Amino acid sequence: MTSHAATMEGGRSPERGLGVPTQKLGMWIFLASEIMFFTGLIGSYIILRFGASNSWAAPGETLNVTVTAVNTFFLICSSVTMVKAFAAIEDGNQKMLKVWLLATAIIGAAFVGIQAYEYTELIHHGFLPSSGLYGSTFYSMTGFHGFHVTVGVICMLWVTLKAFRGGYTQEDHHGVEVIGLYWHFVDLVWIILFTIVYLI
Amino acid sequence: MLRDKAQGWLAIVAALTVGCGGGGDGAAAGGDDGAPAEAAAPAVDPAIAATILGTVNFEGTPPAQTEIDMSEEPVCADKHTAGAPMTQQVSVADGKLGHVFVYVKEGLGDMQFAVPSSAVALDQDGCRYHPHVLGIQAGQDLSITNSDDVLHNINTQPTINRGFNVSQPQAGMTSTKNFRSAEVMIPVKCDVHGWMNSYIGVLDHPYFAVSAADGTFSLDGLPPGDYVIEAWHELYGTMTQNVTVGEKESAGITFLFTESMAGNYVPLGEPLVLGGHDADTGAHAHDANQS
Amino acid sequence: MSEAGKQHPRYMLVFGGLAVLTAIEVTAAFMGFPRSVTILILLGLAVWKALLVALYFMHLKFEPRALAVLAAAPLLPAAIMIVVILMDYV
Amino acid sequence: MATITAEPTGIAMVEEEHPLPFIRKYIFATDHKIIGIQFLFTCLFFLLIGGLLAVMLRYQLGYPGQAMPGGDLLPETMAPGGIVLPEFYNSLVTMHGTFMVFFAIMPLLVGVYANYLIPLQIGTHDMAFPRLNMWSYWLFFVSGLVMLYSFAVEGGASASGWTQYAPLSAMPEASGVSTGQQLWIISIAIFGFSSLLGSVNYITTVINMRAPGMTWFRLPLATWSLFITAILGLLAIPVLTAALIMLLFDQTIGTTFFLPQTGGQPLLWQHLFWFFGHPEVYILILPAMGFVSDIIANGSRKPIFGYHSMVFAMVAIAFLGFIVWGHHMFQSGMNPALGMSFMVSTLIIAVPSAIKVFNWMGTMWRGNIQFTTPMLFAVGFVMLFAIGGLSGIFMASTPVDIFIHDTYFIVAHIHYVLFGGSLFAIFAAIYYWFPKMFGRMINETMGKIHFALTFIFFNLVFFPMHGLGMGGMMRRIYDPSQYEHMAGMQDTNTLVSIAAFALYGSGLLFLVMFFWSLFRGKKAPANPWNATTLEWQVPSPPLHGNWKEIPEVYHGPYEYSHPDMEKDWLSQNERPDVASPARHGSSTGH
Amino acid sequence: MDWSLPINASTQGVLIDNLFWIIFWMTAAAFVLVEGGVIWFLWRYRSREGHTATYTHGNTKAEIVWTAVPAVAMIALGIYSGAVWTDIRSPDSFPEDALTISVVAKQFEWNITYPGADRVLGNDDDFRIRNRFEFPMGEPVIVRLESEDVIHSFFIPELRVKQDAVPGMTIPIWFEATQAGEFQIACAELCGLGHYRMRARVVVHDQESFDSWYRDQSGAVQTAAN
Repeated sequence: MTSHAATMEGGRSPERGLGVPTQKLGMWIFLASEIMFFTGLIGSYIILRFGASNSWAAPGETLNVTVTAVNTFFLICSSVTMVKAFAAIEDGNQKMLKVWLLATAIIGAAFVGIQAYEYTELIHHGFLPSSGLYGSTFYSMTGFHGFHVTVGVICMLWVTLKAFRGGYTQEDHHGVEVIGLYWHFVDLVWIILFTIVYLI
Repeated sequence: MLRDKAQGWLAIVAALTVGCGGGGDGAAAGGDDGAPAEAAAPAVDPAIAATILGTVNFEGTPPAQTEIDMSEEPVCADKHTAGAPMTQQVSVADGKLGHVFVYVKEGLGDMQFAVPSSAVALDQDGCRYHPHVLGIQAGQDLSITNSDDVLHNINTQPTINRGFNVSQPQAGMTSTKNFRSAEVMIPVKCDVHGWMNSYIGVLDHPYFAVSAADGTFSLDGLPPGDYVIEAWHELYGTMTQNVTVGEKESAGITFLFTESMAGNYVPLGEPLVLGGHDADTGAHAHDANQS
Repeated sequence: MSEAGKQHPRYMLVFGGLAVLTAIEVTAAFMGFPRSVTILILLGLAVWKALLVALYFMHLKFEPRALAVLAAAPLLPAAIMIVVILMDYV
Repeated sequence: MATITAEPTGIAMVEEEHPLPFIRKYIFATDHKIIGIQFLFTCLFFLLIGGLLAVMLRYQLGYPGQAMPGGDLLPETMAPGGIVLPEFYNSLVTMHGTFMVFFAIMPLLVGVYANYLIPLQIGTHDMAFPRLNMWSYWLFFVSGLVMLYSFAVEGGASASGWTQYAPLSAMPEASGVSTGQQLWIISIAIFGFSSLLGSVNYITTVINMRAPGMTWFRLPLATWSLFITAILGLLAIPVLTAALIMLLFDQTIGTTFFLPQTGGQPLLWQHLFWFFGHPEVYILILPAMGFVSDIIANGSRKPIFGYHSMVFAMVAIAFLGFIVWGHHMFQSGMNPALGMSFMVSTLIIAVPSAIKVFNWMGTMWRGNIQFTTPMLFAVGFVMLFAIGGLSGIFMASTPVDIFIHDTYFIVAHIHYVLFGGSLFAIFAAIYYWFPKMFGRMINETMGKIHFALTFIFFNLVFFPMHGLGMGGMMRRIYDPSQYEHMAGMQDTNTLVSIAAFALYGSGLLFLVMFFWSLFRGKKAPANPWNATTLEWQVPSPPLHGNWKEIPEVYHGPYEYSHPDMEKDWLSQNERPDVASPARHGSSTGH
Repeated sequence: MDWSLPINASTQGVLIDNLFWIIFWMTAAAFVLVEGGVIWFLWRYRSREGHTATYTHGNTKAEIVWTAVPAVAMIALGIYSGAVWTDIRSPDSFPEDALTISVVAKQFEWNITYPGADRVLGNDDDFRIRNRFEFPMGEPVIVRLESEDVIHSFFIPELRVKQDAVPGMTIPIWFEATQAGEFQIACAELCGLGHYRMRARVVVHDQESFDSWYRDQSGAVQTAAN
């Protein structure tokens, strides 16, 4: 819709669309709906906690902020390795592409692992999804974020594999960019989650 | 509940994998089919069979029975020509207590008993359950009939068994159900008529009875031995007695419930194992009963 | 796209920013400011971090405006949803 | 930007050379046309199911407590001796709504025609992501089967209404349904993902893959509507998915989002559901509006009246659609002040709808109206949608809604919009594009008979429901005779039921005719309706890949009866021989 | 079935019915305009020998007219409805010291609790009646709606009253009956298999008969207490 200007003046329009590669555009549109999905979860949390004014444990009381802070740092790192990988292939540097992709996948896996550890600890201390609204919202939000990371890791491994097969070139590396967008989005969601779930 | 959930997840998996095969097969919705036929019973030789005869006495004044307002349910109200219907919870006639479920709690060891082919009847007539308290063997058919031309729903709330909540919108409708495992007692209610309630005692042996209006009951055809007999009442809780019967003997026992026992803890759906009460399930059953 | 390829945004700088901001967040959360202040600070920082990721890591800064608009579009209904439902409770 | 169209072109051309094996061509197809046709057949099947459920529940309402003919085929738990049980009736109501909304109307509009039309109308070879497109269909298929399967599990199918109001839907002990309920949730969640894949595809395709010269304001309104619909779906359905997940957790792992005992909020479910649900309503009507616009312009041999305002009206509806959801909740215990603001936004959204109706009339005005079957259904749409829109004003007004909320007045309204609106448009679309899809014509006479029957019986079924609602008959009532204020309504209910059976009958007639024409209909030319949009410029049915080379577009989509032209239509890719209608095209409206 | 609303027995019913008929006539006019127009066009501009369509892309003036007219109508309607809605539902519209009765819905019955002699809910002279809702005419009544299990809806057609009863919430509504008579509470929100007959008797007394009835009931409570 925003590209009327570009295409409105009659006759033929040499430049169609947003001037963005189709795959990237597709991913962005997919992310748009992901935003709404997390809004559903996070919104419910906000409403249940602040709107309906239910009592909530103070930050750090139930949840182990330190561990999660470290985990957050990991996720940020993985975002950096991801952009590094993208930069590498933009420069046509196949070797670094592989290295950075692999790093991203591993750090991502580590994130999931630490979250799993966190869950087991919490469950051990009797904090369950059935522990009132706090448990309900906490596990749903972080759980679904974790699910997204897991999916991300799997795709990442796939992309890495393709990279090792030399599937990406300096000219054509949409795969890397698209998975990157998804990865950063998951990171971005975590930034929000970490703040409103663990710190506030 | 929990069983529901587990079962739900199974179904989820099923649906996602096999689900595609699904569709028309309505029969699957039939629900409970008969319980697995149990090992043939070691026939209790009638020659030596013993009997326990007993009475349930009551001391004190029972809570006043209150009138049930059926004015909004003429179909039922009209059936109570002899005076307005009263709450059924406690039936005391000159010192005798009815509606007490008496059964052999311990002493049968691991004897197996055949499931009777005859069905136990539960009738809904005049917006009342008949009988108010009944016993049935695990796996035995329970045939529920609606004799009123109004909607009744039969909502069982077991703790151990899988409950059901079915409706009978018309007179003459019958549905046959059963319970797979022993459970004392299973509350039954009709959500359309808040006053309607009943209790079903499920056992895996045939030695149970419900005290009649005159407080009497009898447990027949018992193999000789030592038994723990429990009497259960929906308001006054439980009492147990130890009885020993020899060949062809018939022992007599009496239970005495008193006014002061009102409000005692009434066990529901507790697993029938030696070692008695399991606080958790007890409490759980209690909640279930409240809700 | 065309800007990228030769020289890249200073990713490491952004990374440093994110790390520092996270550290500040965690400390700020337990500084014992009045609750409202804490919430304000934390949300501010979170948004800042989110923007860093979106603009640099996700290259929105270097994409056609149209794409940025498209990416931001869902935020409107999202905001409407949360705000309006909250209005039902306060 | 070579990348934009390069790779689909590649695919198309390659596949032109060596044809695909059957399984990849027709089963796991990636060709948008085949996928569209797969959707068509699947949805017609679900439409049949949904209708059958309606017939059953109408039987109970028409003849309360009487044994339903053939009802004894159903298991004891549903209809002992053929007498529908209340709990089964609730399942019928729920599943009728579910199947019609999610598995019939919505995919018929979007799944079928977004897939089939968009690439043809914007002049490209295929969707942006053909493989995702295939997934979108097969996920839809699975979700439908899961939903169907839920009838067969113990406790039966979900019985808490298609709106699944918590806590009824979250408490098996209250609804008597546990497994069926969970299957419902899972099925719709899968469905949501399928339609997400679809939306991504449609939006990307329309944005990036339009033919040269196909500017935004040269898009046919059908494509416009499908594009906007895709955006609505993209943003609304994920919210439902999130809500469904919370509901599923409440059912299975003991969370308490919607269970008040620990502070959960039943109303939160309604907010989330209707935040999805109201855009959903427009998902169900916007494409219909688009199709009808194409067909009315074609049937009146006249450019659409006020093309731009048509587009802006749709955009306005789409946007306002996100801020009116509360009008489903006026009596729900929502803050009354909020009710007020929702009423205002709701009344405002009536305006763009009115604009569209008047524009369709404007299009017919001084036209040269052809009485083809598609045109008849399109005009039927306008007449019935108008009624549905007007009855909507009653419930938009909060005080009146106090009385008619949850009565048959609402049922009448929703069916005038969904059946009289969407489904009539779907019939119009099927008749209109059938020749293109299958290369054969549907027999016109039979089509007209089908229209007449549908139109008459539809009104016989649903118009009296306004009266029932005014009398205070509630929705989802198993046996109205239970209430004094509904005592006098049985005759009407019986009449409605009989008409409903007849309506279902005419539906079956349509199916017969549909399949008959599929094999026996006479061969269709490329452009049987002398239409102007691009899909009519390729053979019927179009070849795999649609275009030998991408067409070039010179003007707007509805150049009918141009004064300087010999023939009364000028297709979008035709270079105007005399004066350039393109100038008229771009100087439309404002 | 006659095409009319049930008899109206409440003050708010008057407002609602008026609004209903206003909208009815507005929409009736629009209905005639649209359907009439469509049918007229169908006949007038039907395809026939020597008849051709006029080539036009629209007319801005017309567009403005048929945008403005509905807009104005809707805004007017919105303002009027808003006023009525405020009279009925806004918290400040609630009458002072009205008889306050608690109605608790559960599958599938209505439990009505009356405040007893002291007309204050929540103390031991309250008395509870199942499926029977009695109150005087000519005096505003406040109902505090609650639900024990799922969502039900408190609907008395003749009083033009409808309000969902939501578990976990206490929702007050008020109304004033204008004539005595017997009606029914109907549940208007799907609440399970018994939904279709979740009904209760409504008895609107004139003042005296209500007082005597009320005295008997609360008297009964007192005696039961001692």
